[in-house]
This record gives sequence, structure tokens and C-alpha cells, in this order.
Amino acid sequence: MADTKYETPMLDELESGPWPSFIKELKKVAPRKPMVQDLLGQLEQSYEEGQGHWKHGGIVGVMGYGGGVIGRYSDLADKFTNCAHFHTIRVNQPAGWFYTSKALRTICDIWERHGSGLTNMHGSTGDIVLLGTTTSELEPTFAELTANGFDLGGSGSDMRTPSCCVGKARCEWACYDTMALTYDLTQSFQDALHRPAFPYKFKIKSAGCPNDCVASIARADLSIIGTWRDDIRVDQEGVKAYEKAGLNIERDVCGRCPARCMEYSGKLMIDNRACVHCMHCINAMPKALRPGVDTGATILIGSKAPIVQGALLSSVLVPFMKIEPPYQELKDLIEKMWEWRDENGKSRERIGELIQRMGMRNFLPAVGLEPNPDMVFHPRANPYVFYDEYFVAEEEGEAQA
Amino acid sequence: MADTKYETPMLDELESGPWPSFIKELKKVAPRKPMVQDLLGQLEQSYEEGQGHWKHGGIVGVMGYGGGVIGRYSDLADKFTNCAHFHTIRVNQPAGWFYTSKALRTICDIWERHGSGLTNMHGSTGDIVLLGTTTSELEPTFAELTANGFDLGGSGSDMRTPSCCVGKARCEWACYDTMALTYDLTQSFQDALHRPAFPYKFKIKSAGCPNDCVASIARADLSIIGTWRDDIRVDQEGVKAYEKAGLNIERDVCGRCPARCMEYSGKLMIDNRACVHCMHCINAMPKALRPGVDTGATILIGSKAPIVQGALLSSVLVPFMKIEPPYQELKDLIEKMWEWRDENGKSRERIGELIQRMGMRNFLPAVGLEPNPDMVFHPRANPYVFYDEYFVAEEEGEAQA
Amino acid sequence: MTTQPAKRITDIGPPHYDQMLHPVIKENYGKWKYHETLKPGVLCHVSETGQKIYSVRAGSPRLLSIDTIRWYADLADKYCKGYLRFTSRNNVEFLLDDPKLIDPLIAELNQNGFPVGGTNNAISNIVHTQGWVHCHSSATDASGIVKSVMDELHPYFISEKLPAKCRVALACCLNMCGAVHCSDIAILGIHRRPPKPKHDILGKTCEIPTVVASCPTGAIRPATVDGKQSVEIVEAQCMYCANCYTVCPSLPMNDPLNDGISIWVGGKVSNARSAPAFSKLAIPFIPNNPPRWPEVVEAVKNIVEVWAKHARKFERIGEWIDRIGWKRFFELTGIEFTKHHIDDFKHAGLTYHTSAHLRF
Amino acid sequence: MTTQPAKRITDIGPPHYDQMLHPVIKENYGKWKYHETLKPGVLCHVSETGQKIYSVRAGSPRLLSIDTIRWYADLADKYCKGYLRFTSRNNVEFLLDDPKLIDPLIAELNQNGFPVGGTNNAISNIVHTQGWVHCHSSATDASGIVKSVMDELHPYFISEKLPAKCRVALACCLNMCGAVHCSDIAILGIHRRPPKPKHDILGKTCEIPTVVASCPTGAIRPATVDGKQSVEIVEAQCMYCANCYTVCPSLPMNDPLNDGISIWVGGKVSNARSAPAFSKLAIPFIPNNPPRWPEVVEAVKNIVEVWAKHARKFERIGEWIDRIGWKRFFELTGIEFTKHHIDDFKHAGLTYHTSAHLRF
Ligand code: SRM
Ligand code: SRM
Ligand code: SRM
Ligand code: SRM
Ligand code: SF4
Ligand code: SF4
Ligand code: SF4
Ligand code: SF4
Ligand code: SF4
Ligand code: SF4
Ligand code: SF4
Ligand code: SF4
Repeated sequence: MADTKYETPMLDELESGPWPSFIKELKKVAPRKPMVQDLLGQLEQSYEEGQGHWKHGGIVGVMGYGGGVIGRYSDLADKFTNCAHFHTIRVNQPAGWFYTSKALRTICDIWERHGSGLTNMHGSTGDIVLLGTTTSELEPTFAELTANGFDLGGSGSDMRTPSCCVGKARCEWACYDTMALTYDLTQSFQDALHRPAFPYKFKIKSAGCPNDCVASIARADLSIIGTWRDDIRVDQEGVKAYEKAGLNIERDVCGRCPARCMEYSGKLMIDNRACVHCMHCINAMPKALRPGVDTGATILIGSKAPIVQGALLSSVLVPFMKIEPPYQELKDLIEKMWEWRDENGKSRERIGELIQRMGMRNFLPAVGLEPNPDMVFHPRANPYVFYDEYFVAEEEGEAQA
Repeated sequence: MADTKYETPMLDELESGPWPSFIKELKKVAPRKPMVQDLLGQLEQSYEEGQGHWKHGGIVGVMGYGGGVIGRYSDLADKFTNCAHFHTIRVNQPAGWFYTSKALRTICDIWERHGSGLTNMHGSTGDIVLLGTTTSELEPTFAELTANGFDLGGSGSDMRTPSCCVGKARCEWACYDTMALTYDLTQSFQDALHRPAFPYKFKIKSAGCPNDCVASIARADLSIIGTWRDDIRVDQEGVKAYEKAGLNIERDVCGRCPARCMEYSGKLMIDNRACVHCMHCINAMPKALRPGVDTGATILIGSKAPIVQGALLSSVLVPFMKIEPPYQELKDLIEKMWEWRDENGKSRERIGELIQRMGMRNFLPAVGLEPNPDMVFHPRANPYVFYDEYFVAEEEGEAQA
Repeated sequence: MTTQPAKRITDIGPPHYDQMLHPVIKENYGKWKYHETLKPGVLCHVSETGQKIYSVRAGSPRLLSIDTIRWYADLADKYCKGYLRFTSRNNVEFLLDDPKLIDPLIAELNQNGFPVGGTNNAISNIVHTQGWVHCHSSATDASGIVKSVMDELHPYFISEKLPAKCRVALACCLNMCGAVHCSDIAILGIHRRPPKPKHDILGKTCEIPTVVASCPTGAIRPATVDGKQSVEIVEAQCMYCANCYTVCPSLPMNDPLNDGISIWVGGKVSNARSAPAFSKLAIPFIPNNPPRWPEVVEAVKNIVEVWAKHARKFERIGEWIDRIGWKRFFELTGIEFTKHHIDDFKHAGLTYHTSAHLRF
Repeated sequence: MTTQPAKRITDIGPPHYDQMLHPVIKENYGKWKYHETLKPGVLCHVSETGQKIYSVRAGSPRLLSIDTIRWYADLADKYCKGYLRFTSRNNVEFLLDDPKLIDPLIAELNQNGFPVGGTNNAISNIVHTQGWVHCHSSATDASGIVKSVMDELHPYFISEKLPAKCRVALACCLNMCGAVHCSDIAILGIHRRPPKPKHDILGKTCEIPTVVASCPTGAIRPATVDGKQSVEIVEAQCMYCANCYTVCPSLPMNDPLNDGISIWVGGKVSNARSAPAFSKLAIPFIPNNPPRWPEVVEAVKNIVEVWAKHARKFERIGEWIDRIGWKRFFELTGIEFTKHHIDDFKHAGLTYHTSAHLRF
């Protein structure tokens, strides 16, 4: 404790136990980082009182960018002067969160020079989060980051840093190249990312298959989920091997298939037209089953956390789209939806909420898509159908004229 | 056609074909009923033009009653003078729609004397509907009906005629006596039935088991659906007989059990704690399976057609209630919900809509029920929880004082 | 109203059902053990006591003349000791204790054009409403369509060959007195044109605030037209529910050019297997085409037949669609999926498909 | 802000991932054939080419000092030719082409207190948020609770014995940056007291119409207090969402006496078997009890253990509850069902149980 300025008996209790301790992390840098010493002090006070001690927001940033920095000020600035400013910088991660040791060290060195030495690897949206610095260090940090090939992520009403699952880099189930797409979209939409001009944030997440290892269907305004439309590839010998190894294929694979489209009796039969592409059978027998080869993605729209009108999951917009460079169809779609939202969206209204408010009826034509039964769980149950026009009897026409 | 006043070429086309013809019914009485002759004429005109020719409502009735008669006037009264008035009288059916030939003839004779001779056996709510008479005939009809033991049904903002499935009279699955209950409720709430004093209508339907042969869950503000809470009675020999007769018990019975709580391999095993009382297995093997013997009913609340805020199905209020004379618990519950609706309901707001608007949070305490997980498909998914009160720190209290 | 009679009887309620029960039913009330179907339309309920009651169910147009009811009474006397009942779907059931009388009764019914059937996996009677015969609200007729459809579905009434029950219902307007909202197949009359206010009398005949409040979409605004207090309809906001008309006669909805029929599928009421469910929109609009509405008949028949062909045992229409998905339903029936199928009312967002469970 | 450097580089985006890929990954990119788990936390992916890449996954506090990151880099150099990655749940994955190095790497990780695991039917890292470490909004801390819970769940991280995956997440306020709304178990910080307007400065710091509009329940009204333009909160209408605070700093929500934790269960994200689903309320409120939140730890552990005991193979928490019903869930876990569990927000009515499918 000698290295820290304040007694932190409550926090110290969080150093023990088998899970790695964030307090230990703080204490690793605290000796050389007065900002972190004060952070420990303030945090201890929060623990004692049961409440946080950060002031509301505060707009700070780097020149020419509208996002990427979250301003943060202590409301106990008099007491904890060294963490009076404690801004975070969001830095775009490499797609798939792959790093060389060199790249990591570069970031560490920059942050050693300009910040608290604390990070989140990674933020919930996917950015590298550099946690805690002062306003005056923002621009120098930015300069060093860009000089080393890194750029800022998003914040505010902009496109947020797209993120993706490991995809084709290390997963046999990736139905399209999530990392290539994510990189391309991030580069193509640099302006939308750095200069908030939307009514509200817009997140894109890309998962290579319906397992959705990046939670795109729950956490992205645009969710791109890989899938296939031909047959599941089956290695019957492989299936038997799983049976031999003790898997109850009938009960635990066929019996849990949501489409109930599989049968097993020594041979696995799949009715691929009925399959809903849930991945379960493939997950259960990865050595024997694989997605088909006519692959692409389902495009879904609108998920978000509950504020304000309730949480949403993304819903199907395009049941199947080929995802291949230069991704023109997808990019056109994205731009059309942004345009539509710019015209119609209210401030702090996510695109999912806007669609809820204005209806697919308005949204679909704007993005040039035809209605499709896959877009809904089921057709409407209420009889309140709008028609754009009605017939007028001839007499009436005359009468009116 | 000689017997009718008007040519009805379009209607005549509806006399052919294997299904009994309502036009034939009209024509049976038309010769002696000028009202029906004109009705045929007006109906033919409706068929030609594609629209109805009845005017909006009109309040008519019998002395001291606020409901039971639907006023109806032709908007072509000049042309079809004999059906210028064409009111219907709703008459309470005997529970379960059981009749003696004598009772039916009594009704026919009354209607021969006072009305069109047309009826609906029965109306959608369950009443005997006497279709078409004039204002001056209402009171005489009523006098004859009551003299013969019949009384009017409901209309307007009152309790509507309760109805029920055939129940214990002819069904082995009835978990309580639907007809006895319906008779008792109808008698007990005569005033509520005859003198509309509610914000809007209130319907009660009683089904003896979850098959719900009276559509109570869709068509009644209060749906009383029989069920049991002990074990399904199984005759294993009977089950085997079904198998022998060709029923695929594993696939078509066990495989369709929504609780997936059955297994068959020569012997039928039911996990009765998991059973959701859907009736399927019993329906499929009526000679082998029967509901348990600890029977009662689930009380559900709130179904209605879509006008205004969308259709509702009834939802669980009391998962299990014993239904035995004098039905005090149930009657108390009904009276409490009526009171609550009288206090809070808007005009033309069904109780289901009122609960939707004010929430179970307000409704449950008013009717003296504790929250129960059976009342919901699932607990809330949004974090917008109201609390009735909050703690105030001592300092604050002082500061405020 | 005429003057009150001297001794006025009121509030007596319906006759006690006890008086109406066949002796075998009375004796075995609550003692039934099981039932079997002897043939379509003929049920045999067996009591713990060993006694049996036979029910013969005959189709009915529901709109019955007293002549026919008297004939029912005669049949009841002849075959049933004078006892009969009606069902919740408006069929008539003759209750016999003598099985030998079943066939003669059926013969007499058939002779007179009353088919016997409707039990088990049949298509029973169509629950329906008033239509042009009696209601001011109707966007279509009721009895005429029912007659036309049942003429076509008759083979399914007199047999039990379908995969499961199929309940058809009809309502002539959105009030849905036929409670079509939970039917396997629902035929629903709809308007497609906003009400045409009778500005000259509206202010006198209706309470304007009530009228304004009646509209679920807020499409009605108070307005002064030609110096008279009336309302104006924001037509783009109107979805033709007619609730305003129900509270105000000066807002008529009837419009032959725009009124017609919509078809809904997949609802159910029973708790058997799957939970009760609403019907969903299949065909948004078919013009009224009296006297036999051939397009409606064809549409219903098509759905029944496609379902009958593809469904598994015990699968009602909604359960079948649940398994195969709506996409296939539209493919197999050849019905077009349009923007009208996508909900845009209050809870519309909850119908959006929030998963990647898709069939290709 | 400091002045702009001479040659300002902007809009370059992230580094291309190509530079970051292990040679075996680069060569076999898109060619992976299958994978197997060698032991908890150790995956082996096999390529069509026959080449293999081994991944060793280590748990992480996510809040990492650069010292630890540098140590990761050292490990990567020592065992992985310098290549590593992080996962979508903030674990670190070391990528090896030499299986002999796996155990030494694990030993070194363990020695330093970094457990290896989190794969397959394990409880992986808790996705979480800033809490008192960095956010102004938090109703509770994030890292401290995560540490406390993971200390307890650690046995489930280093083994794969659960019936299925169990994803735990934490968010320190209703903004839900941890996206806890679709987790098997979600730990959510909540307020329970309406905001306390700072009437003296509110009018100056915030746009009153924006503040009024921000409230989803319409609980905020413009008001003049002590002669100053401010707002008043209709407290009975407030459900403490803090959206008003997000748009207006003069409406603070923090309140130690009333802030705390709620627990949610049964959500999922994957499409495997069942569709993605929201988490549902299990425990409405547990007071904050730093530094170790024992009641929260206990609650989470209890749910995990009851589920682990009763679920069938491949059944995630929500799928298990779907099968047994919520009633049993509350019975088995001993959690009390209260009025707070019954939804009363926008689509509340759709959560009412509209069937007679009941368990007794
Ligand atoms: C840093 C991060 C949490 C973390 O610890 O990882 C974060 C932190 C904040 N989020 Fe978030 N959000 C973060 C990911 C998310 C996510 C998850 C995701 O992106 O997958 C969500 C849920 C998904 C979604 O977008 O709906 C999320 C939903 C919100 C919301 C609610 C938005 C909504 O539409 O419901 C707010 C409120 C707002 O925007 O005003 C919010 C607002 C905030 C603010 C800016 C606080 C505020 O009220 O203005 C937080 C700043 C904290 C701080 O001091 O650093 N944050 N936020 C995440 C961003 C790091 C990164 O860039 O990688
Ligand atoms: C006669 C009958 C239809 C039939 O042919 O059988 C009928 C006929 C009318 N119903 Fe109905 N309803 C009839 C059963 C129903 C049912 C079915 C049921 O009770 O099981 C429903 C759906 C269930 C429900 O209650 O929600 C039903 C839902 C409505 C509604 C919509 C109510 C709602 O809350 O959504 C209205 C509109 C209204 O009340 O203003 C309505 C209004 C009407 C009116 C009074 C027209 C009106 O706008 O005022 C109709 C008079 C027709 C006439 O000229 O005779 N009728 N009505 C049924 C009553 C006969 C009887 O007493 O047995
Ligand atoms: C007579 C009647 C009750 C009454 O009081 O009038 C009745 C009587 C019986 N019903 Fe029903 N149901 C009757 C209307 C209904 C209704 C209500 C409706 O159609 O509006 C339903 C709910 C329909 C729905 O779900 O939409 C209904 C759903 C059932 C079911 C569940 C079927 C299913 O698989 O979903 C059964 C069980 C079965 O048939 O296997 C059933 C079974 C029966 C049994 C076998 C019960 C018994 O043991 O006696 C009776 C003979 C049935 C038959 O027709 O095959 N009854 N039954 C009604 C005859 C109407 C008619 O004329 O066709
Ligand atoms: C590394 C990672 C992707 C990444 O780009 O970082 C990943 C990698 C894999 N996932 Fe995942 N998943 C990863 C996050 C997720 C997420 C997202 C999340 O948790 O926020 C999900 C959705 C979770 C949900 O549904 O709530 C996810 C749902 C799955 C599933 C479906 C599981 C299920 O039954 O619902 C599988 C299939 C399986 O495990 O059988 C899967 C399978 C896999 C496989 C086996 C795919 C493969 O063939 O390589 C990978 C190793 C899995 C393992 O951990 O056992 N992965 N996986 C993520 C590891 C997170 C961690 O550190 O623990
Ligand atoms: S989402 Fe699919 S492709 Fe991507 S890592 Fe997960 S399992 Fe692999
Ligand atoms: S992917 Fe899912 S739906 Fe398709 S066959 Fe396999 S388990 Fe069934
Ligand atoms: S609801 Fe049940 S008890 Fe009543 S008739 Fe139908 S099957 Fe028999
Ligand atoms: S009644 Fe329904 S839920 Fe119960 S065992 Fe039979 S089929 Fe299963
Ligand atoms: S459904 Fe409409 S038109 Fe038909 S009877 Fe009922 S209120 Fe009248
Ligand atoms: S028909 Fe319905 S939506 Fe149209 S104006 Fe009348 S009440 Fe409003
Ligand atoms: S969940 Fe709330 S308190 Fe936590 S980081 Fe996000 S905005 Fe801040
Ligand atoms: S906390 Fe939410 S509900 Fe309460 S006043 Fe603020 S915005 Fe409204």
C-alpha cells in the first residue's frame, strides 16, 4: 500500500481470489501514475458510500473529430486532483481483435506517455479503450496513435466502430469473411465514424454464422449474420463416430433441432428445405457436419439496449445476401437507411426505434426492398390495414367536380 | 316465387347446393310474413349493390330493461315498408342449449304471433335471437316469453348472457359443472344483465376443460376453463388398444405433447408435474385416458374482439379454483372486478383493455389477488420497474424539515 | 312501447336446463366415462353406469325459420323422446337412446337437405354473424358467403378425413361478432375507405368529443364545415375500423366499391397441444361478388386443400404453419405476400422476425 | 486542446488485420475444416491443409494495465511467435502452432493468476461496463462485482461440465452498455428513486423541452421553482430509467440508499436451437454491498447451480425455463415472485399468459 496515496481497505479485499483482479491492475501502474493513485482513492470512497463520483459528460475531443473521446471529470476534484480529468479515448481495434506483440507494445508505450496506463481490452462496442487522461493529452495521444497506424473509434451520434467475430481467420463455420467486411466498412465510412452527423449512434456487428459470437443480433443497429442456403455437408462416418463416443444423436441432436427436420437411424437424414439454419447440429458434431457452400449472410436491422422505448433485437431485412468485395449491395443499403434516418429520425432515436415508430411500410420502400414473409414472425393479426387509395364512384366524382 | 313480393334472382341462386339454405328459410315464412317478403326484397337490393341497407342502431326495448333488444330500421323504409322496423330480441338460452320439443314450439308460437318467424339458433354470444319485429310488438313478445319461463338476454353495456359448453351433461371431460354454474351466474346477476350500468359489455363463458368448446378464451371477458391438478388417469390396456388400432403413440401423442412429458414404450409414462393440461393425449385416446379427479377451473380475464385497441385473448388470473355451489369465491371475484371497472373504466373500454391500460399492478390488489408466475408468459424483460416508495436519507429528511 | 301488463314478470332468467335434459342425460349427468364416434356426425357417449347416449349432429344455416325449428321438434319427438340441443357452432344435435333410430333419423335429415357431420376432424359449421340480413355495420353479407363456402366444403363436413379440426368463421365487419380472430380460417368483411361525414347533421346527431376520442389512430379532428360543427377525417391516418361509425351514425362507412373480404388463417381456441392463437392475415382483400363470392370460396378451399395435403396428423392450420414457416405457406398456397401483411398497429414491432432462423 | 501538429494524419481507420495474423492463420484463412477442444480453454482448429492452430484462452479482468498487456506480449513472443488476440467476451487468446508449448504457457498463466478456460459449456468472462471506475451514470460498480462473482464461478470457468453455455453479463445502469438484455444471467444496476432536480441551475444547464421530451413515461413537466425555470417530476410516473439525466446533468439519479442490483435470466444471443431472447427479471432488487456484493454472488451462484442440476444437455437457462415453466423456476430457485415481475411498460399486455397451459 506504500505505493498508493490512500488507504483502500475495501478495494484491497478485491485482490484475493482466483479471478484476476482489476485492483491489482490499478495498483500495478499506481506507483508511477498519480492519476491512478487518486482514482484508487476516489474509488475507495465510492465503495464506502455506495455511489460513483464522476460528473456528467463534458465535450472534449481531438481536432476535426466529433467522437472517440469520452470526457470525464471527478466531482471530488478538490480532493482527488490528479484524476480531476479522467477522459477515455476509444481506439479502433484491428478486425477480430488480432494483434502482434509489437502492436500491443506500441499502444502501451503511447499510453505510458500520455495516459493513466489503464485500458479496457476491449470496450463493449469493440474499441480499444484507453482509460483516463487529461484534456491536454488528447491531441498528442491522437498524433502518436495515427502516426503508428491507429485511429479513433466512435462516440456520440455517429457510426460506431464496427466489430466482428473471428470469422474465417480461425473458425470453420464462417459463411463470409467477417474481418474483411468489417475492415472495409470501417474504412469506407470513416467520415460517418469520426464526424457525428446522425440523429443518434449506429452500430454494425458482423458474425460469420448464426451462432453470432459477437452478439450482433442484440447489440448492433445493423447485424450481419452469416448463413448458407444449400445443404448441410454431412460426413456420415463422422456422425457415427459421435454416436460411438456417447452422443445421443436422436435425443440431443435431432430432438433439439428447432425445425424437427432431422432423423437418425444409423444414417443422418436432414430435410434441408425445412432446416432453419440454427447451427445446433453442426455445433454438436463439428467434425461431421459443416454449413453448405452457397454461403452469404442475413442482414438484420435495429437492435439496441432498452433506453428509451425498450430493448430491441435486430429483425430480418434481407434473408440472404452474398457478401463479397466490394460489398456494393450492402453499402448501398446502409447508405439508403442512413439517408432515411437522417430525414425522419429524431435525436436520440435509434434506427430500430424509428422503424418501430414509422413502420416497415415506410422503411422498406425507402431502402428499396420488397416485403418478404421472412421479415416477420407472422403476418399481422389485427385488421387495421391501411390502403394508399380508394375507388371513388363515378357519380361522386361528378358530384365533387 | 309467387309467394314473394319481389323478384330475387340473386338470392335464388343461394337455394341450390348441399348446405342448408338460409334463403329457403326466409322463403318458408315469407308467404305469411310480409316483413320477410320485404326483407327478401331489400336483401336482393343489397346483393345487387354490394351494401347493406340498415340504419344505424336506434334505442328500443322493453319496460324496465336496458338491454335485450337491438333496434333496427331500414334505410329503404319507403320502398320496403314492411321491414321498416326490423328489431331483434335476444332471449336467454337454457344453459348448454338443451331443449325439449315443447320448449322450442313455445318459442316458435310466440314468434309466429309477434315477429318475422325468423331466428338465429343461436347468436354468437349464445342467446336465442328472434330476428325482426316492430317496436309495438316488443312488449307483447316479452310478456309472452316471461309467462313461458323465458327472459331476455343482454345488449349494450351490461353483463351479456353467459354461455357454456355441454359440460357434464354429455361430456366425460368436464372438470366442473358448466351448466350449473352458468345457470347460477345468470340468475345471480339478473340485474347486471338487464340493466346496463357498466362502462361497457361484460361476457362470461364457461368451458369444462381446456379444449374450450365454447371459445371462452377468445370471446369472454371472463373465461372459466375447467382443469385438474392431480394425475391424468391412465388405463394402460386402453392405451395398448389404441396402438394396436394403428395410432403412433410415440410420434403423434408423446411427440405432440407440448410439455414433452410423456414417454411410451409399451407403457405410457406421464410426468404429471410437468404436464400443462393441454388435453391432447386425452383427446387422442379418450377411451384410455381421463383428466384427474381433483378438478376445478382456471379463471382467465379479458378477451375481446379487436375494436378498439386490438383483439385480446383472456389471460390467467386464478390458476386453479374449485367451482362448487354456491360459487362464492368466484362471485366475489366478479363483483370486485366489476367495482374496479366501474371506478376506473372508460366508456366502451372492455375490462381487458382497462387492465392493459392500468396494469396488473393496479388490478390485482383491487380484486385481492397475489401476483403469481402463472399470470404471465414470462416476467418482464424491460427494466422499467416502479417502486411505491423510496428511502430518504436522514440528512435530507432534516434538510426538508 | 305498449303499456305495462298488469302482472309483469321480469328477471326470471332462462329456464332451468334440468327441464330440458333427456332422461339418459339426467341420470348420467357427470358420470360420462368415454365417447366414440360411430360415423361422421354420430357420437356415442358411454357412462360409468353403462348407459349410452347417441348424438346426431346436423348442419344448420343458423338463420332458421320457425317452420324448420318446428320440424326439428317433430324429429326430436319421433326419434329422441323430444330432446335435442344446439351446439356452440350452431349445429343441431339430436339425442337418442336407441341406436336403431340413428340411421332413420339421418335419412330423414338428409332427405330434407340437412347434412349430418361436423365431428372430429371435419369442418363444422361456420360461426357467423348478421351481414346484410340485419346489421348496419356490415362490409359484406354473412349468410350468403357461409352458404357458398359450405356448399363447397360440404364434403369435409360429412367426413372426418382432415389432419385435424378446421374451424372456419365469418364476421361481416371489424367488430367481429363471429369472433373470427381465433379461427383456423376466418372470413372478415372490411372497409377500405374512410367514413364520409354527413357534415350537415353530424353536429346534431353526435357528440363531437366522443367521436374524436373514438378513433384509435387519432384521425378525427373537430372542424367547422359550411358553417356547421362537424369533424374532418385525416384520411391517411384512417384504417377503416368503423369505431367512429359505431358511436356516430353520421359517419357511414359502407362503400360498395371499396368494401370486401379479407381472409385470415392459423388461429385456434383450444389449448390442445399449442396455446390458443390469433388468426393472421392471409389475403388482404377480395371484392364482394354476390351472390356466391366465387373468389372467396376458391380462396378458402385452396387453403383447406393445401393444408390437408401437407399437414401431419393432429396439426391444425396454425400448427402446420408454425412447423413449415409462413414463407412456405405463401409459396404453397400461391398467395402473394404484400406490405399489407406486415403489421403496423400498436405492437407491430413485436412481429418483426428477430432471429436468423430462416428457410431457403 | 493542444495545437494541431504540422502533418496531421486523420481518417486512416484501424490497422489492417492482415498484419496481425499468425502465419498459420494467414495461410489457412478460410480453410478451417473443424475444431476440437483439447481441454477446457484449449482449442485446436484443423485446416483442410492439415495444418493446426491451437488457441489457449485466459480469463481477463478486462480493465488491464499496460504492464499486463506488455506481459501478454511477452508471452505471445515466447509461445506464439508474437501473435495473440482478444475475444468478444474480453478474454485473451494465445495462438500457438506448437502443441508442446500449450502446457508451459498455461502453467505460466496460472502462476500469474490468469486462469485458462471459458470454452464450450463453461461460464466465460462476464461482459461488463465501467461502473464507478469511469461512468457518471452507474447505479453500481462493474469491475468489483465481476471480480466477486467470477471468484465464485471460477470452477465453472476452468471446466466444461455445465449443460450448455451460460453467458453472464453486467451493466451498471439501464443504458446497458454491457448489453445484458440478452444474457443467460444478467446483473443490472438500477436506481429506484426519481431524479432530484437541481432547480437552481437546471434552467441554465439544460434545454427544458428536451428534458421534458426525454421521459418515456411523461413524468417530467416544466415548472418554475423559487422563481427559476426548472422541471418537476411526477414521482409516481417515474421508473428511474435516467434518460432525463443523460440529457440533463441537473437531474442526478445517484442515491446510495436506493440504488442497487437486479438479476435477470434466460436471455440468449445465438440462434442455436432456440431463437435469440431477452433476459427476464428474476430478482428485482439487491442492495449494493461493496466490496464483494455477497448477496449478488450468492444469487448468481444459486441460479447457476439450480440450472446445472435440472437442465438437460444443451439446454441453456432460458431453454430450460421454457421447458419447466417460470413457476417451477421460481420454486426451484426459491426466488419470490412479486408484482415487480409483471411487466407494466409499453407491451406489457403481451406478456400476460393467454392460455390454460398450466403446471400444478
Ligand atoms: C465504454 C462503454 C462500456 C464499456 O465499459 O465497455 C460504454 C460507455 C458508455 N456508454 Fe454505452 N458504452 C459501451 C458500449 C455500449 C453498448 C454495447 C455495444 O456497443 O455492443 C451498448 C448497448 C447496445 C446499444 O448500443 O444499444 C451501449 C448502450 C448505451 C446507451 C443506450 C443506448 C440506447 O439506444 O439504448 C447509452 C445512453 C446514451 O447513448 O445516451 C450509452 C452511453 C454511454 C456513456 C457514454 C454514458 C452516457 O450516458 O453518455 C458511457 C461512457 C462511460 C465512460 O465513462 O466511459 N451506452 N453502450 C462501451 C463502449 C466501448 C467501446 O467503444 O468499445
Ligand atoms: C347478434 C350478434 C351477431 C350474431 O349474428 O350472432 C351480434 C351483433 C352485433 N354486435 Fe356483436 N354480436 C354478437 C356477438 C358478438 C361477439 C361474439 C361473442 O359474444 O362470443 C363478439 C366478439 C367478442 C367480444 O365481445 O369481443 C362481438 C363483438 C362486437 C363488438 C366489438 C366489441 C369489442 O369490444 O371489440 C361490437 C361493437 C360495439 O359493441 O359497439 C359489437 C356490436 C354489435 C351490434 C350491436 C352492432 C353495433 O355496432 O352496435 C350488432 C347488432 C347486429 C344486429 O343488427 O343484430 N359486437 N359481438 C351476436 C350477439 C347474439 C347473441 O346475443 O347471442
Ligand atoms: C358440441 C360441442 C360443445 C357444445 O357445447 O356445443 C363440442 C363437443 C365436443 N368437443 Fe369440442 N365441441 C364444440 C365446439 C368446440 C370448439 C368451439 C368452436 O369451434 O368455436 C372448440 C375450440 C375450437 C378451436 O380450437 O378453435 C372445440 C375444441 C375441441 C377439441 C380440441 C381440438 C383441437 O385439436 O384443437 C376437442 C378434442 C378433439 O376433438 O380431439 C374437442 C372434443 C369434443 C368432444 C369430443 C368432447 C366430448 O368428449 O364429448 C365433443 C364432440 C366433439 C366433436 O365435435 O367431434 N373439442 N370444440 C361443440 C360442437 C360445435 C360444432 O357444432 O361443431
Ligand atoms: C472466440 C469467440 C469469437 C470471437 O471472435 O471472439 C467464439 C468462438 C467460438 N464460438 Fe462462440 N465465441 C465467442 C463468443 C460467443 C458469443 C458472444 C457472447 O458470448 O457475447 C456467443 C453468443 C452467446 C449467446 O448465445 O448468448 C457465442 C455462441 C456460440 C455458440 C452457440 C452456443 C449455444 O448453444 O447457444 C457456439 C456453438 C457451441 O459452442 O456449441 C459457439 C462456438 C464457437 C466456436 C466453437 C466456433 C469455432 O468453431 O471456432 C469457437 C470456440 C468456442 C468456445 O469458446 O467454446 N459460439 N459465442 C468468442 C469467445 C468469447 C469468450 O471469450 O468466451
Ligand atoms: S459466429 Fe460463427 S463463424 Fe463467427 S466465430 Fe462464432 S461460430 Fe465461428
Ligand atoms: S442447422 Fe438447426 S435447424 Fe438445421 S438441421 Fe441442424 S439443428 Fe436442424
Ligand atoms: S370444453 Fe371440454 S368439457 Fe366442455 S364439451 Fe368441450 S371437451 Fe367437453
Ligand atoms: S395433457 Fe397435454 S401436456 Fe399433459 S401429458 Fe397430455 S399431451 Fe402432455
Ligand atoms: S360483425 Fe359487424 S356487421 Fe357483422 S353483425 Fe357484428 S357488428 Fe354487425
Ligand atoms: S374508421 Fe376508425 S380509423 Fe377511420 S376515422 Fe373512424 S375510428 Fe378512425
Ligand atoms: S451501463 Fe450505464 S453506468 Fe455503466 S458504463 Fe454504460 S452508461 Fe455508464
Ligand atoms: S428517470 Fe426516466 S422515468 Fe424518471 S423522470 Fe427521468 S426520464 Fe422520466
